[in-house]
Amino acid sequence: MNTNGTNGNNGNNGDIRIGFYICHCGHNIAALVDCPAVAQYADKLPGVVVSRDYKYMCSDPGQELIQQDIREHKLNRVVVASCSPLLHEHTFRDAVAAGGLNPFFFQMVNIREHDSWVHTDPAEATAKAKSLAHAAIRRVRFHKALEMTRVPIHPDVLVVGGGITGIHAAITLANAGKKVFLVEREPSIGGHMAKFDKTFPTLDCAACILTPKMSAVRSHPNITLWTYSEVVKVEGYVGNYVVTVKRKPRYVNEELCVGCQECIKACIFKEPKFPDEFNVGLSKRKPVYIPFPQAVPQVVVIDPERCIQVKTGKCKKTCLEACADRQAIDFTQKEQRVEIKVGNIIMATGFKLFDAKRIPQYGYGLYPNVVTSLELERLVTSSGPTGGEIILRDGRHPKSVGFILCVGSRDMKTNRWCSRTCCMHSMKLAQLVREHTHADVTVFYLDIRAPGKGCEEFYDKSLKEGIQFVRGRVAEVTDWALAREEEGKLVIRVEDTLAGFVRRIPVDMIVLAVGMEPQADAQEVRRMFNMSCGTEGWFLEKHPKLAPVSTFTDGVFIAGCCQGPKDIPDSIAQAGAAAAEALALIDKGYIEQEPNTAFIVEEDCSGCKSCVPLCPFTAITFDATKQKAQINAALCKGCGTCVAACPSGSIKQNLFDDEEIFSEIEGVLAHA
Amino acid sequence: MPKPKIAFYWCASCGGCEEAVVDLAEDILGVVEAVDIVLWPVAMDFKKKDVEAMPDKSIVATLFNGAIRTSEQEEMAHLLRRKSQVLIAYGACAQMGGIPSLANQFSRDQLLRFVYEQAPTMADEPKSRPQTSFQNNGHALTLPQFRNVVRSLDQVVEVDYCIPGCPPTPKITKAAVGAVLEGKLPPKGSVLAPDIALCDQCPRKGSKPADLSFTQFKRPHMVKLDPELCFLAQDVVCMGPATRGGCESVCTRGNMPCSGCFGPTSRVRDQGAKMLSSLCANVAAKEEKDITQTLSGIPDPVGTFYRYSLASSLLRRKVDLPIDAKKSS
Amino acid sequence: MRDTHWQPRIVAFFCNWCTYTAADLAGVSRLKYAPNVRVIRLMCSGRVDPQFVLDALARGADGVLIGGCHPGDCHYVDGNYKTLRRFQLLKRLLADMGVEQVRLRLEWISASEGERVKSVINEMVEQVRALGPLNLPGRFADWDREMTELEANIRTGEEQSARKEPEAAHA
Amino acid sequence: MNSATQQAWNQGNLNANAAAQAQRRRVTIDPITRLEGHGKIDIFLDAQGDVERAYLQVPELRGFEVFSIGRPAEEMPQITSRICGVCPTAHHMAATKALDDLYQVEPPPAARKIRELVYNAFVLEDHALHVYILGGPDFIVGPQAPPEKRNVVGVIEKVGVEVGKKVITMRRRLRELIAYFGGKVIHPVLGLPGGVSKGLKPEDLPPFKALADDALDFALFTLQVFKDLVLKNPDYVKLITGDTYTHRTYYMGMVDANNKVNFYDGLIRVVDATGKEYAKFPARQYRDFVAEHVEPWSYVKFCFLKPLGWHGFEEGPQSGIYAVAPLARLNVADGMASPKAQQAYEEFFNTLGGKPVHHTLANHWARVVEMIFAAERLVELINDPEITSSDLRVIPTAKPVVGVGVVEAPRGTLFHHYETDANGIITKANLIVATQNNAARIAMSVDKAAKGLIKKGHVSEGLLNMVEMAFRAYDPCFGCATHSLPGHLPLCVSIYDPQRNLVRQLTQS
Repeated sequence: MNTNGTNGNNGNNGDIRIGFYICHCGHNIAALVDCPAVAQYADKLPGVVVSRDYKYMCSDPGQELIQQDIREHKLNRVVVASCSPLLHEHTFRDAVAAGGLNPFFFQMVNIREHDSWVHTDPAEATAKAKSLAHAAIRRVRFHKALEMTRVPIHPDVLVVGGGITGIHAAITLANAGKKVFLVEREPSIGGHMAKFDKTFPTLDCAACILTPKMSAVRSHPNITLWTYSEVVKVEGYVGNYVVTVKRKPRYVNEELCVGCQECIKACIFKEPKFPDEFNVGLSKRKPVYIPFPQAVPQVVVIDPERCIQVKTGKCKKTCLEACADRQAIDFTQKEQRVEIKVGNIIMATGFKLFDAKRIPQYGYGLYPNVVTSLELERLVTSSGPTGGEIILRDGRHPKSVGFILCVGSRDMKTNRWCSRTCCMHSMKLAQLVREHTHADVTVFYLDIRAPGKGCEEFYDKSLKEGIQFVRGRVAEVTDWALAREEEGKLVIRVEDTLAGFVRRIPVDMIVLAVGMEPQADAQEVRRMFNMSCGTEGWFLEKHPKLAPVSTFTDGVFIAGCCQGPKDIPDSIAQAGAAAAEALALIDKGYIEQEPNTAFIVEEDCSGCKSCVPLCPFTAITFDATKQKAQINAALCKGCGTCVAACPSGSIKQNLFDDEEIFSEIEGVLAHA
Repeated sequence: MPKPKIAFYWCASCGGCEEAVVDLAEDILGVVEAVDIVLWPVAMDFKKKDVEAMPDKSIVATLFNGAIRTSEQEEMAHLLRRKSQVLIAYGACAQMGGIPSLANQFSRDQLLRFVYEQAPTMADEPKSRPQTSFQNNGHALTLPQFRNVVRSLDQVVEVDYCIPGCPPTPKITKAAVGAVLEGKLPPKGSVLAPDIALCDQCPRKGSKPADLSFTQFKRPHMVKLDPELCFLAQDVVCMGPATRGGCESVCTRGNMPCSGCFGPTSRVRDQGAKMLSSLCANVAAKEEKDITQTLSGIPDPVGTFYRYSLASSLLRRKVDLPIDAKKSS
Repeated sequence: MRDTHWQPRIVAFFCNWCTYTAADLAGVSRLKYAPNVRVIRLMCSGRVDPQFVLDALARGADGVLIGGCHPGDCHYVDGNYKTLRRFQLLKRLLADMGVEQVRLRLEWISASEGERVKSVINEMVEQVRALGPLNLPGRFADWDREMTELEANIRTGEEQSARKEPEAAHA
Repeated sequence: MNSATQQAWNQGNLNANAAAQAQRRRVTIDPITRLEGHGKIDIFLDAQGDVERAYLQVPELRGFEVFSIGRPAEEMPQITSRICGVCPTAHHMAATKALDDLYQVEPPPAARKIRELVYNAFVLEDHALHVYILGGPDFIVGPQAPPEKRNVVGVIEKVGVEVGKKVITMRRRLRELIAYFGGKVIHPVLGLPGGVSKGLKPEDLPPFKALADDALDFALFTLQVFKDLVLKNPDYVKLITGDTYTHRTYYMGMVDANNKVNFYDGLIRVVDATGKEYAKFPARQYRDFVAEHVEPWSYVKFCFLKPLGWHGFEEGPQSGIYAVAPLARLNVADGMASPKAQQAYEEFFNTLGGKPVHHTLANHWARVVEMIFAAERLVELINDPEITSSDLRVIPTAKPVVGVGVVEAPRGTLFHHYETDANGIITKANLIVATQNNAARIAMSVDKAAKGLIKKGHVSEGLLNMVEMAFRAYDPCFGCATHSLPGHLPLCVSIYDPQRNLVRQLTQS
């Protein structure tokens, strides 16, 4: 019984016996901080029984040192000064536990990230290490024995976003036997990929690889697909999220519609009149439409902004007649809000394309034959508005086409980042243009980035196929002809940085390789899901290398382009990774949480209710019988806001209690 | 067996504490029978030398009210500390500095200059001020030195217990004196009153909604106060949540909010900071200018949150005030 | 008295998710900044009790820096708004108590803004350095010196004699 | 610290002994009174043992005027009430009236009546305290009575246990009425610009009606006691009318529209030593008439009539020194606004030889006359049908600039003067506290009494008491302080058990 040490030396009564360890971290710390001096200083502080410096505390011998001292010196508190607790707190807690102490009788001092790595003066860095150590040594005295809390994980998963990433994640999870809710904002899943003709570098047909996956989603018994729907509220915490989904009325009963499209034919609008979103406005549709032929679900949707019946209620409703006794069309539909419970959430909300109008010198929106890469994509697609014919606005076939790369990427004036796919995407389109039209193709690039598998080869192929590459950022696009051959053409003015002079290159069509940007509502979405964004606005992963699909919020994962620009293989890889992370949690069945919860000392609470509205997790409720507030530990996330706010000091918090923080304040100021 | 000796003394206070003891008259009769009151300036002829002549620790308990502002008061605090086994800070002024310690926002010179030179009714030319020692026709007259800082009793001498309130209620006084006499005292340093905030006993407690947030704060004169509804629910700042109970909610019963005279609970180091924290956390606004707008309803945070506790607050005094070392004022 | 050696001491309260992480990032990025700040890690800036700020100042800090997530970024939804509101009134209160405005600073620094940790700390250290020491423990000691000089203020002889006299008078 | 302090004292004692050799004889009565802090009297005797000069010193200052700056004006009734815990209601009311003026707002009739009701109850209980417990023993028991009798114990022995019960019960009931409206009796909270915070519920009215009737009986009874015990004793009458306690000064007090005494509202009237009206002014003009003077030996400031100027501690028409409080109020008024009080008023002046009366000790009698008036006002107000109205507040809308409020505190005229910014935050405050008005005259009284009573170095307890009587008549806030009870029992607490029975220990001495 003395080996587990849970009685004598774990208790808060009796002498406090502290072991202090300072880590050299090789030279990382020791090069600037005089570790032996800090150890000597700590040795003289009240309660310190052992004080050591050691080369690598996180190594096995380092951990063993702690455990040995706990046994030999009957330590009941341990302080380690080394790196950030965000990195190794768990390591040392485990070591302390292995030594027979409650793991929470431990405090970590960050003297690497917060000291040796950021300072230059050894004396000042050492002084700082001392005062931080002092604070921890004072603080650890107040630590109490705690246990990790286990939170059960609800096995269902929410996937937000029905692009290729979300689709893949949903199918992966569903195949593992988990129930998945897939929520997509648009009337159909498919995302950007559904608009692509072929995919680089293999030039295989996008639809051919995507459509089966879309069908799988539709037919999978474990997947509940909600299109034309948006998440509007997220409550709860890992394992127990309560998500409210807004289902927009499509005025068509999804269960009853068979996708026969008779209603579209019968619509009072005889001709399609409104820009078709799927074709990026290159074609028209009616108020009742199906987004694209392979849409999933195969259900029509009625555009409330265009439909006369929805807008005025004064239409002949020819569509209703066409639908006849199927009665799938339902103008009484109202927006619905559905609440679902899930344990994990995968965010696959994708990206939006850069608006080329933001770079006016490229003439997008001004010259009809300046198009974006996605517009060209629709033009080359056989199912597209032109049936795969690449034509200018006046119907001619272009004789020469220029691709301008890095539009809204790698540009200090717009977006600094590389969108990663545009080089390859443009070369793919260039090859298709060559193939379809035999036009001259010139690609204006800054650097060709072709790091993916088979991509460099694809670049080679492009060169071989006679595509011209001009290195330089295009200065402007103009229709002001200075020479005869420029007349009726668009002139690209660029400094050819390889040739070393400014060139004017006339072309018939210009394709802008627009970059990727975070979704317009990324900020609202991340707030709703309690994630962070990097400065660029992409959702922030927990760790760029070690936890690339995790977020700082447990149980919320990110995959695909919402995390940053990437191509289809990378997106799918992340989708799989995110699904695997979720599966790991689900199959474990529970998650261990820091026991840093707050609790109300009942006899101290006056029932003033000041704390109740403060909790964003509704962990605090008012017990009308006792006339006291109480905290549901399972809901408490440990932020401590209520602790700071309790006007009578009647809320305490594990790991961050007042006396612990006050003692830290005293400690950091004790060493001048 | 001789009766235990009890003393009362006052310093920078209004006399309300003394009145409070007088008001208790009929109730503490039993107590009074049991004790020998050796010093009570309000009721008895007092000679400092008589106290000096007492053996040290011969007074069982001294109830000391008032803040400390003059050298004379300091002397008396030291004297009574020496002579008393138990020294009790009686009332908000002794416990926390009280309202007189709001003067800690001003320097001694500002104070004396205004009172003796700048007050609208001051007529003397040339201006003069009272002197700590003064010769008048060979009559040597002295006044105690007026200190730079107003202090709570425990900032001058060690204090064993506090009885809070401005003034303390008969009920808690009675209970405290009883505890002294019966030797049933709690751990040293305790405040002899319930260690729970006022809301616990406020009759309006039930009327406070559980989801209250503030879009504005109204000063009491700007709003017709509902006699039943929680003041905070009326957007009127009430110190009740941050103030120790035990006063029987007299102010809220008088349809005015608590102003905090019982001080904080034992778990709070700085009453004002805590109340500020609680109120601000519950402000609804998110935009900086809207927050500013809401908080403009609290025009005097120091006077509002530290009405009685400025001397004992963490900062104690406006920190940039000079110390006037001159002996004469 | 030791002005020549005086270095500002700033106590910082950083939230675990944003600013503390950003400070880690500054470390990983080997950014160099002034060594005068001592960081105390809290889960959320909403945990910063104004008492902590006052206590730090009263114990000798020359400034207090609070670092939290950007508005809307709080890991706990809106803990940082609670901090912002407290900060606003606390700042007014400190002004009323004679504490210069730059001694209390609130900054939103996201996990990715290691650079900002550096610039904020450097700037604040310089601003506080320009103000000089706050040194409240020293000021408290100065204030209380008038009490330790009690001897000098004890009534002089003539008054003490007066206290003796009444005995004679009563006799 | 303790040992250092001890050393300091030892040193001080040594110095004292040495200095004592060289000193002229000196008598200190310390502490005596409570204005802001205690007071003390230093009496300097000459070589013959006669009094050269007696100084009344007030050794404390708290500086409310200064630390009111920056506070919201509406908090002033509560902040300034802490000037005095004996008469908090007076400060509370003066401040509240200053706020009415500041915000140019007239309280609804019911609110005004509640204020007056509370205020008259306060004056009555405060006067009763003085008559029976603080100042009264000087007369009822007699100035030369042994000290252990010269207190409430002695009073009760003289007037009977039943009377003692009556006094204590009446004070308790009156204080309960104040607490009903004010939340607490010490530092009430009811006052707001344009009204009061709390009204009177109709169901709570009956006990207060009974109280008002009993209060009037009590006041009349007190007058009878005073007549029986004081006026029927020629020695006392001689004492009262003797020169020792007489000063011919100006008098100040508040009068209503008919020049009758009023505590709560009206104009300030000043009469000269012949009783002729010297000035009559509204509160706002107080600065034209009242000014303050500083003496280096006291923290209290001495008021005088500004047009006349400060000429030192002297009497006569050229000296601006004036008196306030009961005697002054009766002197400045043409009568009382209620019948029984008017009767007592007339008797007062008829007995003492017509208006004005200059005998300081007549304050005690004047106080009893005022008790009757206060009680009659109580009866009148509590029977006013409007008293239970719930229309208690007018919300101020005017831009605040300056406000002056004045009431007659039991101890005299009390001015509160605030200036604010547009947000109603105090930028300047000036307070003329009741006793300050009297300070110069009190100082003169003490000096004159000491000179008149202490001869050839003979100082007896009784003589000292008679010196103290000189200021105690003014009731300068806790004038009680020197009322010694060497018989061990504190005067107020030892009399009744919870069943209101008189208890034996009273005779212990």
